[in-house]
This record gives sequence, C-alpha cells and structure tokens, in this order.
Amino acid sequence: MTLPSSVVGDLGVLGVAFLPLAAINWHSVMFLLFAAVACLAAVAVVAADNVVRMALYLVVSLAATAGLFFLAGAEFVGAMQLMIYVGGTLVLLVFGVMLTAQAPFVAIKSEGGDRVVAGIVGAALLAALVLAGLSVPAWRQPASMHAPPPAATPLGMALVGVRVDAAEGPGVIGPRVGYLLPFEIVSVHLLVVLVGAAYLARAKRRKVPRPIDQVASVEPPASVAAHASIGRGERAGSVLTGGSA
Amino acid sequence: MVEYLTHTLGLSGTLAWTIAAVVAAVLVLNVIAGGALVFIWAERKVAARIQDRLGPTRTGGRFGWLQSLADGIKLLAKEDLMPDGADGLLFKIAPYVSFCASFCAFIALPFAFDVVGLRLNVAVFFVVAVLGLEVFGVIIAGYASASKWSLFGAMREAAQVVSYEVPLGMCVVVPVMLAGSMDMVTIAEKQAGWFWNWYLFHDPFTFVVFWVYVTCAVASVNRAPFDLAEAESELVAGFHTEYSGLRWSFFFMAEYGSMFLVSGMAAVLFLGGWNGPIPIATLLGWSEGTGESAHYLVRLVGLANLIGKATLGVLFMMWIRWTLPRLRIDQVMTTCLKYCTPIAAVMFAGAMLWQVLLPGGLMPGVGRPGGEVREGWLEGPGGRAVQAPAPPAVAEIRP
Amino acid sequence: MDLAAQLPLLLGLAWLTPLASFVAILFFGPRMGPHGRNAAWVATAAIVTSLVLSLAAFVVWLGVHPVQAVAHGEHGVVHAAADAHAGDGGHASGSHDADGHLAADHGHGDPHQPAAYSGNWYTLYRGGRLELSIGYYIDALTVLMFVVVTFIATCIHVYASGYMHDELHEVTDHEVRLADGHHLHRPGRFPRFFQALSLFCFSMMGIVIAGNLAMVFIFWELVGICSWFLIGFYYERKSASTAANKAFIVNRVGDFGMLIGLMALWGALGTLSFADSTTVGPDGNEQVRPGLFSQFRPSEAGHVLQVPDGMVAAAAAAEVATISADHASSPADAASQIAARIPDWRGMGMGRWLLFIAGVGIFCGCVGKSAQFPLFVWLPDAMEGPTPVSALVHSATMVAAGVYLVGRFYPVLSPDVLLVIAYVGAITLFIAATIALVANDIKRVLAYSTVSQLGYMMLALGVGGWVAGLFHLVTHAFFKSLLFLCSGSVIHACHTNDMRKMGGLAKVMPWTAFTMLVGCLAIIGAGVPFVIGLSGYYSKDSILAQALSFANANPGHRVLSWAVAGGAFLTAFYMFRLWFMTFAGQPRDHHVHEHAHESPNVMVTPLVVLAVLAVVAGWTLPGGLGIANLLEQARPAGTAAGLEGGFVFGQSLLFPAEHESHEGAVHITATLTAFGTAMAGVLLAALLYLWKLISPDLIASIFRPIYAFLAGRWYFDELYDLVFVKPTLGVANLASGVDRGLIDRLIDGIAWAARGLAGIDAWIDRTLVDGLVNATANATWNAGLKLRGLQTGRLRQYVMFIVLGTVALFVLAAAAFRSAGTG
Amino acid sequence: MTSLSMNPVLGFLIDAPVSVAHYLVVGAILFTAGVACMATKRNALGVLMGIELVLNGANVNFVAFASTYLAGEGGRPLGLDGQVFAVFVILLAAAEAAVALAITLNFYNNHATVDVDRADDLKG
Repeated sequence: MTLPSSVVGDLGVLGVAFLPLAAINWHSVMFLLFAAVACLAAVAVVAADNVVRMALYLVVSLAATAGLFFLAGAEFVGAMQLMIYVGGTLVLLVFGVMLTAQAPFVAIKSEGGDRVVAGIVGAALLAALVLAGLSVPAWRQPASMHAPPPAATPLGMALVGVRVDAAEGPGVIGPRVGYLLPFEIVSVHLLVVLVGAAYLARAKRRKVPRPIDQVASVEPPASVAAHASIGRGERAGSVLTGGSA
Repeated sequence: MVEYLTHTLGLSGTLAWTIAAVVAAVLVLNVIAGGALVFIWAERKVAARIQDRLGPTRTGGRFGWLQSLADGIKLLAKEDLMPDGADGLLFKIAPYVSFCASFCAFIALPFAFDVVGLRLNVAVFFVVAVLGLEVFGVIIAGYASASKWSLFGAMREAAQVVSYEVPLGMCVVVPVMLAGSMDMVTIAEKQAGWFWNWYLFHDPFTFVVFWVYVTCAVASVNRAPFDLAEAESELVAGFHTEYSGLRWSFFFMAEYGSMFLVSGMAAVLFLGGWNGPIPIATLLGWSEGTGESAHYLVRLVGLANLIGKATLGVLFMMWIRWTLPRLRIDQVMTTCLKYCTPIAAVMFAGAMLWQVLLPGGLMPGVGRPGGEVREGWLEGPGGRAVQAPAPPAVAEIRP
Repeated sequence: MDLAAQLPLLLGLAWLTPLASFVAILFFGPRMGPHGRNAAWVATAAIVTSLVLSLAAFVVWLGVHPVQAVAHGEHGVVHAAADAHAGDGGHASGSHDADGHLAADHGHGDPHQPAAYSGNWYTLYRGGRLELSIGYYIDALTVLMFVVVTFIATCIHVYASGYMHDELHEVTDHEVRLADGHHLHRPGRFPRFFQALSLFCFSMMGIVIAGNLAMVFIFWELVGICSWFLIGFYYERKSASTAANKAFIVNRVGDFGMLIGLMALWGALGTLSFADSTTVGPDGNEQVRPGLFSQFRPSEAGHVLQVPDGMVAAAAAAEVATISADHASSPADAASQIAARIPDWRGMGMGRWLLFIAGVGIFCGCVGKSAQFPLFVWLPDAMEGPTPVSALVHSATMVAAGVYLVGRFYPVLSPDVLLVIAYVGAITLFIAATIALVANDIKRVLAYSTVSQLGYMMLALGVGGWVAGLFHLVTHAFFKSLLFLCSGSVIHACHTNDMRKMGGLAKVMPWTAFTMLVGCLAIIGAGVPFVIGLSGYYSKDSILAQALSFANANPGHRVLSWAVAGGAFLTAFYMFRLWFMTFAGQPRDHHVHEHAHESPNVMVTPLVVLAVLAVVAGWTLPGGLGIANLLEQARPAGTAAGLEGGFVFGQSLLFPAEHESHEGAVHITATLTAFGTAMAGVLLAALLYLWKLISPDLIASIFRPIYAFLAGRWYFDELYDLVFVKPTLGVANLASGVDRGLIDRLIDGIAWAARGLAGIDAWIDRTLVDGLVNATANATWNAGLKLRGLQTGRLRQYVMFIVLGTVALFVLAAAAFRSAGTG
Repeated sequence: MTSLSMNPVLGFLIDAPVSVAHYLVVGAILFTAGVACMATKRNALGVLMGIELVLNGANVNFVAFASTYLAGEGGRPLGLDGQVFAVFVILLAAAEAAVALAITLNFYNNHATVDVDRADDLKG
C-alpha cells in the first residue's frame, strides 16, 4: 500500500519517517512512548533535588504507567491508578510538601557518595531484575493481541465475591473465587489508616513549646509576609483560611 | 467514520484512520478552545444581563461577538512575565498540565452514539479520574509562582477538590448502578425514548442526586460560589496571580473546558445524553437500518442535543456565579462533608433500594426501546454469566 | 371438709413449732429478757402449741377413725370394718392401698390394713431409683406418739423452767474444781438449755412423723446430737462430758448397724419409704412406687411376710447376671425372665439372709438408742445431765425412739429377727433389773429401771406383742417421767442423789411422796386383778400374757416368760426399795432432812398431772376408747394373725396372734403371775426396808460376790474398757510410737539428707549454672555493644542493606538454579 | 524507502508486538529508580516517593502478568487475579501514604525537619 507523501510527512513528527504506516504496530509505539516517559520521569525523580519537582516527575511517571495499564487492557486498574495514585496520593504528597516546605527543607541535597553507591547497587539490582524478567521464554513471546475482555464489571463482581470470568478464558489459571474478604479487609484497613493517620497528624496540645515554635520565635515573624519565602512557618489551618484574616 | 471514509469516499485505510483521528482531535480542541471563546463572551453577557447592564457591545457588532477574540489577541500580545523567585520549569508547565487534564477527559465523553473519542468501558471512572488531575496544574502553579497568594489559592484548591471528589464520585455511581455499566455510551443509550426515561426522573433519589452532582461539579471546577482558589477579594487572583498572557488564558480554557465537560457528563448521566426529550427519530420511524442519510441525521440531532444540554449546564453555572455570593472556606468544607456526602450516600442507598424493589421504574416499558442491555456479560441459559456479544461497531479511533 | 386431710398439716405444724423455737432461741436467746429468762416461755409456748396441735390431730383422728371396743376373737371383723373406714378416710392422701380389704377375699393371711396417711412434703434428691424426701407416715401410732411426746415434753418444759432457775444467774459449779483450787464460775446457760430441749422435741417428733427410713435416720442422729448437748450440759464436769461422749459414741455403734440395715434395704429395694408413693412418671401417668411395707407384705399375697423381690434378686445376683448377659440385646426380655424366676429363687430360700441382716441391722440402731444389751451402758451415765433431761430422755424421747422404730418397722421383721429382739430384750431386762437392786443413787435406780422396762418392751415386740410393747411404751412414758420428775424434786430438795442419806421425806414433801408412790405402783403394774389397775397393770399384763402365749407355742423358749415374770418381781422390789428408802422411815441424815422442802408449784403441778395420767393411761373407756384399742388401729398389716416360720435359724417358730393371749388360761395365768410377783417384790422390799426385819447389809454380806458383781454393774464398763478401750489405746500407743520413733526419724533423716543435697545443689547453682547464665549474659551484652555500631539509625543505609541482600539472594538463587540445571 | 527495517533494533521495537518481558523491564526500571530514590533522598517525602515508585514497579508486573492481551500464544495470564492484586496494591499504597505522611508530619512537628538522617534517635 502506498501512502500519500503528505500523510507520511505528517507522521514524521513521531520520528518514524519512511516507515510504511501499515506496518507500524501502533500499540508498540504507544507502549514505547509511555514506557519511555515513565522511566525517564522515574529517573528524574531520583535525580531531582527539589521536592516539588520530584512530585511532578512522579506524577508524570505514574500517569504514564497508567497509560501502560490501558495498553495492557487493564482499563479499570489504569483509571484507578489515575484516580487514587495520581490524584489522591499525590495530593497528599503535595500537602506534605507544602506543610514542610520551609526553604531549608525544600531541597535537601543528596550526598554524592550516596548517589554513587546507590547507582552501583541500583545497577546491580536492575541487572538482576532484568535478567530475571528476560530469563523466562514464555514472557518473551510476542503478544497474542487477543482483545482483552472488558474488565470493569467482572472486576467489580469479583470484588463482591462472584467470579463471572469463570473457567472459560483460554489458559486462564488461578483460583475461581472472589475477593469479598480481601475487599472487606482492605476497606477496614483504609478506615483504620484514616483514623490512625488523623490521630498521628493531629495538632497536639503540649506545654513545652515545639521546636518549630521556638524556631519561629527566633526568626522574625515578618518573614511570613516576605513575598518570596514560601509558606514559612505557616500551618495548615492558616493556609486554608488565608493569612490575610 | 473510518468505514464511511473508506467505503463511501474511497480513501485508503491509512488516510481514513488519520483523517478520522484528526477530525476527532479537532472537534475536541474546537469545543474547548472555541467553546472557551464563546463561553467567555456568553458569560460577560449573562453577567451583564443579571446585573441589569449591557455587557460588551462594541467589538464585532451590536452584541460584541468578537470581544473574546479581541481579548485573546490582547493576551497573545501581552508580555509573558515570570516572578523572580519562581521555579521556572514548574511555572511554565503548570497551565499545560491543567489544560491537558481537561482535554484528556474529553477523550471519553461521547457526543453522540458513535461520536466518541474512545469508547472506554470505564469511561465514567476515567473522566472523573482525569478531571481530578486538573488540580495538579493549579497546585504547581500556586507553588511555582513564589507568591503567598498563589500558594494559599493552591492549597485551598487542593483541599476543596480532594474533598469534593468524594460526593462527586458517589453521585456519579448512581447512574452507573442504574445502567449497570460505566460505559457512558451504554448509560446514555439506556435513557433513550421519552424524557421520563432520563435518569433524572428515574426515581426521587436520582432527582436529588442530580442536584448534589451539580453542586459538587460546580465546586470541583472551581466556579463561584466555590471559587476559593482565585478569590480576588482576599487572594488578589489566587493561584494565577502571577500569570499573564497566553499562559493565563490556558487556565481559562481549562476552566471552561472543565465546565463543559462536567455539564456534558451531567447530560449523559442524568439528562438522557444525546436523546432528546422527545424521540423524534423513533417517531419518524428512523432507525439504524433506514438509510445512511437518516443515520447521519440522527447522529447530528443527537450531537446537537448533547451540546445543547451541556451549554445549558454551562449557562446554569454562570447564572449561579453571578447570583450567589462566595462561600468561606469552612462553609465550602461544611457543604461538602456535612451535606453533600451524607445526602449522596443516602440517595445512593435509596436508589439502590428502588432499583431492587422497582427495577423497571414507575412506568416500565413506556416509550423505552429495545430490551435491557448490560455491558460485558449477560445471564446465559444455564443461569451462568457468559460473555456478551461484542458491542456494536463504533468508530474506532484507537491510536 | 375432709378432716383427715388436715392431719399432715396439723402434725407438721406441731413438728415444726419447736424448730422455730430452737431457731429463735439460737439467735435471740440471750436477748430474751434478763439472762434469757423468757427463752423458757418461748420453748414452753412452742411445745404447748405442739401439744395443742397434736391433741387437735388426735381429736381429728378419733373423729375420722372411731376407736371400737375389741372383743376378743372378733379382730378380723372389726379390723375389716375399721379398714373400710380407713379406706374412706385415707383416700385423700392418695397413698392408702385401697385394695387392702379386697385381699380378705383371698382367705389366707390377715386382711387387716391399718389406716395410714403418707406423702412427701419435699423431695431432697431424686435420681434413678433413689429418692430422698421429707415425708410423713401418719397412723394411729404416730398420732398417739405425738400426743405422748408433746404432753410429757410440755410437763418437762414447765418443770424445767422451775428446775433450771439456777442457770439464770452466775453459776458456781461445786463439782468442778479448777487448777487454782477454786470452783468454777460461769455464766448461766438458761436459754441454751431450752434451745436444746426444743431441738430435742423437734427431732423426736421428726422420727415419729417420718415417712421413710432415711428421714428417720436423719432425726435419729439429730436426737443423738441433742442428747449429747443435754447430757453434756454441765460440760465443765468431766463426768458430764464423758457421759455425753459415751452416749454419743455408744449410739454410733448401734447406728453403724442401722446403716448396714439401711444399705441392705436401699440397695436391694431401692426405697426407704414406708408406704407406697405415687409419682407422676415421665409419660404423665401416675406410677405407684411400692414402699417397704407393701414390698415385704404384698397385698396380693394377703400381707404375709415374704422376702421381697428385690432382695431375692440381690441374693441371686449371679443368676441375674447370667440371664442379663444371655438377653443383652433386649433388657425387657431379661427383666421378664428374671421376674418369672423370682418365685423359684424365693422358694430356694434366697434373700433370707439379706432380710435377716436388714432387720437385725435396723434393730442394732434401736439397741443403741433404746439402751439394750449390750449397748445399755450409756443410759445410766446419762444421769449426769439435768434431771428434766433425764426425764425426757428416759420417757418419751430418746429411748422411746428405738422401741418406736421397732414398732414402726415391725412388718419387715422376720421371725428370726423377732427372736433376736426377744432375747436381747430379755437379757437387758434381767441385767438392768439386777443392777437396780443394789444401786443407791436414786436416779441410777430409775435409770436401770428404764433399761429394764425397755427390755420389757423389746421382749414384748419380740414375742409378737406389737400392741403390748407399744402400749407399755406409752404407759411407761407417763410413769417414768413422773418418777424422774419426782426424783428430781427430791434431789432439788436434798441436793444429793444418794438414797442412803434420805428417808422420811414423805412428811416434808407429801406431794412428791404421793405422786412418786403412784408412779411406783404404776411401774410394778399394781391393780386389782381382773378388775382395775394402774396403767402399768394393763401394759405389763399384756406383755406377760403374750410371753406366756409365745412360750406355750414354742416350749424351747420358755425362758422368755420366766424373764418377764422374774423381771416383774425385781421391778417391784427395787422400786419400793427406792420409795421406802427415800420417803419412809426416819431421816438418816438430819442435815439433809432439815434442808428438805416441798418443791415449788411449777414443779409439783406436772407431777400431779403426770400422776393422774400414770393412773388412767391404761384404762379403756366404755365404748372402747383406750390406748390399746387405738394402737390396734395402727397394727401393721398382716401381723394380727401371728407369724410362723424361721428362715435362718432353721428352727421353726410360731408367733401366736396377740389377741389369743387376751383370753382364757393364758390371760388368767398372766394376770395372777404378774400380781403375785409384784406383791412378792413389794413384800420383800417392805421386809427389808420398811419394817427392817431383815438387814440388807446382812444379805449383802452373805451374797458378797454377787452383791459386788451387781454393785459393779456386772462390770460391763470394765469389760468394755478391757475389750475395746484398752486394746484400742494400746494400738494407738503402738501406732504413736511407730510414728514418733520410726516414721518421724525416717523423715528427719530424709530431711537432713535433702538439706545436704540442697547445699551441694546450691553450690552448683551459684557456681556453675549462674556462671553459665552470667557468661551468656555477658557475651550477649558484649556482642550487643559490638553490634550496636550497625544500628546507625540511618534509614537510607538500611535500604541499601536490603537491596544488597536482595541482589545477593538473586545471585545465590541464580547460582543454585544453574548448578541444579547442570548437575 | 530506506526504511527502518534496515535498522534491526528499532525495527523490532516498532514492528513487533510487545511482550510481557517489555513490561517487566519497565517495572524493573521503575523499581530500581524507587529503590535508588529511597537510598539517596534525605527528605522523608523523597523516601516516600521512592516507595510509591517501588510499588508502582510491582504493579506494572502484576498488570503485565494479568493481561490476556500481552500473553503470548499458549500463555497463561493471571486474568482478573493480577488486576485485583494491582488494585489492592494501589489501595494499600494510598493507605501507606496517608500513614507515612502522618508520621512525617509528626516527625516534623517534633524535630522541625524532614531530614531522615536526623531521625536516628534509636541508633545503637
């Protein structure tokens, strides 16, 4: 099949010029794209020193991973990843960043020696993991491209204990029971975490002034109004209600 | 669409794919960008009418049609400022993050039966999840601006959006439960027929849930009276205090895009989607097999229906914005946690009970075409769940 | 209204009132007036209430079952009529065997069935065949005993409230000398006396009203403990506490036999209830559980005594086991087979020994309680208690209990047992009478007289004189309590028990002297032959008549009738010896005489009342109202016609029917013999002690060995001491010596060795074990000190460690797989 | 048409369908990056992000193993089980993040810093 050169040129932006479009496996391309974004962003997380940038890179990495999930046919898990990981978890992270974002702590430099050691050890770990991943021939088989069945409803039914994807999938293995109990356990776990986190993070009434208060009293309170200093010494409540009150 | 291009117009497959993709992308982009222009003008006029004045009248004729365009040109021409202490990368990337999130969400929003970017079986979930990403741009912008007003605005935004995602999710789950699917196309199809088939009128609980959804949607897109993030009376302009020029306009496009998106979602989930209040096509005897022109006419009517409903939703938000005073942050939180969440939870339970006790609604079968269609699986002859036959062919714009 | 149905209520209330008094005095006694003076009123009021209730029950009984004159030879007819009547009255209790008079049609055996009411008030325990309950068995005997007991107890209460006035203040006990040479001073125990008295009455009435042997046993023991309280009332005196212990322990010996009897009955028959009882079974139908009486004398067999099925089966246990094993699959078959074989086994004589053991066992209890040979030794010593207690113990309560039980248990007793009872009674009668001849202590004379009279009663019961024995029990209760109270009056006046210091007291204490004379006449059975007499005249005559009748029927046992006749002579002699020495003649001790005075009215009044009753108790009013006829109503089924047989001793015995002794030659012979012997005894006593024609000392010196033997009370105490106490003490000493010399030494040695070992062990523990532990601890401590350097507290370092470990594991696993693959 | 087929590596990457191993490599990279993040960052939040990356890397593997789309001919995908595992990991990661943030805030309240190197009160 021949293609109009204009079309081919349009696609040149993808860096795959001169390729017969019909031969392109778009799925592979998208995979490479998302995988590259995810891995690069992950490495950027390691490389960055600024906490907020780390958070941004992490979001990018996680979102790209969600894309990978979509590509793998796990739409529900991908959406879940976006919703909870990228949305919830990272909003929490940003909270933490803001609350602790005093200038000295926003960027704590990692030590060079640490980086070198971590690099060596990480390389060894990566090598081990990649070797392990590639060592099984079945995993290296190219994808069969069977259209993945819609997963949301079976997943939801599985979570309430009914497996509607029963035995007929080709070569599908695994127990044929639902996940009602794990689901409930996770629910209770989340509740416990909620309560525990609220308890841990609550402002304690203490007679002895906190170190942060001592720090704040040492430094001039005018620093709060300093335009360039970011939220120094501000607590969550005052941030939310606005410092101008 | 691809079939149409290949078979009717005789284009090659690759070209057909490409054209279809471009059409879809352009459609979405235009909805957002062009829609933003229209909506900004409309907002000015609506505000003016509500405040008993005229609004823009000069640019582009009597009604000031071109006011938004003129503003856009002005913004393009403006100097792009960045504060001295700002984090350059984050400052620059923040508007695009917001806009991207808003734009991505349109992928899964169906405009008509097969006019949909990507028919996902978890479309509702996807849209809500992606919409939640928009807040990221706001937070990054607030942080990167190195301004305390911006930071305050961002923090408020974060708190508000995270909180309102809970009742919003609960409201969204109600139509999902009634339809038995998270596929927005399926959900809209289920409401075909007369307007009393809309989920808004399915039962009293859904009627209440719709209004809770409206409240939460307004809050989650940061529109007044929930626009704490940019409260100009306290925070100058909130998270976008330091932005100017085109970057600032991206925030606005994202905002209007989100408004349209949540309105479209409301239309699909509660207001019958592309099904009009009166099933004209059915009354006229048009159906899938009637003929190609009728087929496309039906699609066009559906498209108009949905866009009209979404526009009405946007106008409704404007009406609210210029009518209600802004809440305090504690009032915003109270509204969410003490009212919206419990009401949504109770309504969810009520709708569930209603569905169990009166599965067919109050008027089962009246004006409802076709049988029940459930996504993914059906009850087989042996009472065992089996895979449903593949869904009807849709315009596949799969990358 | 069915009056008869009120009997259990009336008698139950009468029974429980003294208990209420006991509880009240127990808790509030010391607070009842000064020194607890009002406790006497409480106790007396309680017993008077009991008396009134008992009299009411008596009247009710007479109303429901009119006493009819018993013409000799017409017993069967009369009994049948009375029986029909009893059937009318008895149905209310639901337990009366209404088929009783139908049995008369079978022709053999005695158709008589006594009128009785039985039932359970409260069931203590029920499981399987076993049932323990608080129940009642009320017949004419019960009602009569209630009246007698409560009446005499009332008299004694009244009397005691005067007699015990010493206890109202600080008491100086002259008989107790403390280590410092002073006499004992103690607070008075007035309420305590009446508290025990109330409990005593309650216990005795409990025995009388009891509906089963278990309940009898319970109150039997309660009576025992009450006697222990009361005999040991002056417990500071060694003699009193010893006597109390002796009474209690000797009674235990008898009770041991009684327990054996109870076990034999319960184990073989599964019930201890006298009468049949009706229970509602699990299927809702009423089930009749046969009681002892109907098991031993089933109405189907005409109330003829037979070995009950249970005992036969128990004796034939081997055969029963064989049959059960053969029919292991169907227990019902086995049961029917066994039931079919039982008559055969009975014919082979199986179970007779068990029957004998049960009877003798029960009688053992009676031997102890009623002071029969060989267990009579406690009774004279029981004189250590206050005199009202003696009166109560000797007349109506404790000793009467044994006789009463033999009477109550009479239908179960086989001829062999009856023979044993008769001989025991005869021996007791003779021994006690001989000892009484030479005793000088006024109360001891009376005590041995009691033992002797109890021997009479037992003998009477043993020779088939059921009515005679119990008749004598009643009359004896009256005149013996009278005699004791009189002696108490004398002691109260003279402050001594020794008759040799008395004499001529009739002038200073006329009321006492006269009432005591009445008592003496009553006990010897004085009367105008065939015309009229005091109460003892009737009862004693009937005993003698029955003994003669028995002797006629069984010539081999003629000695029994001689014992009765000889006993009558001895009784007359020692009683009038007592009276003459006390009241007649000149005062021997002027100090005592001057001090003597008539007792207060509160003491004399009971004497008079009792004297009247001692006179009239034996009379039968026109129309038949009399104690003997009343008792005849209660005669156990099947005993009126006499008894024949002999299961164990091989020799066949014939127990003639009692009414046969009331007629013809036997009656005349008995009356004349009794009169003659009594007169002879009185005459001899008068010769010796009133007219002093013969010197008692001279006789004593002539028959010195015999006198010494008698004065030494046949040396029973010494014999027991030698046979039982000494060996026991010897064995105990030996055991003690072995314990101290051998076992203690051994244990001491073991302890010493253990200490030594412990020392070595301690050294090992301190040096080796502790050293090892400390060394371990030090090593751990030092290792910890060394290792703490690793604990840097740096999270990132830990992460590095983890990663390194993971990589190392990967490499190791890869190497392992590789080698596994190649190898 | 000097096509990419001349270039064996790129050609393979673009032509051939991806396999499970591709995903495993991505997961390994994410995992290693997370571990490195945990090992080098002194900021407690950085450590937390490292943990998220590690969990995410694991999740990629789960999803890859679960996918019927990726499984080769005759492969035996985990199916729903793998996806459910991934979902649970995400949920528990959210819980873990909440607790970790609370601990971090507490630590910050007490020590006025988020430097994990200063959280060595329990060192030996």
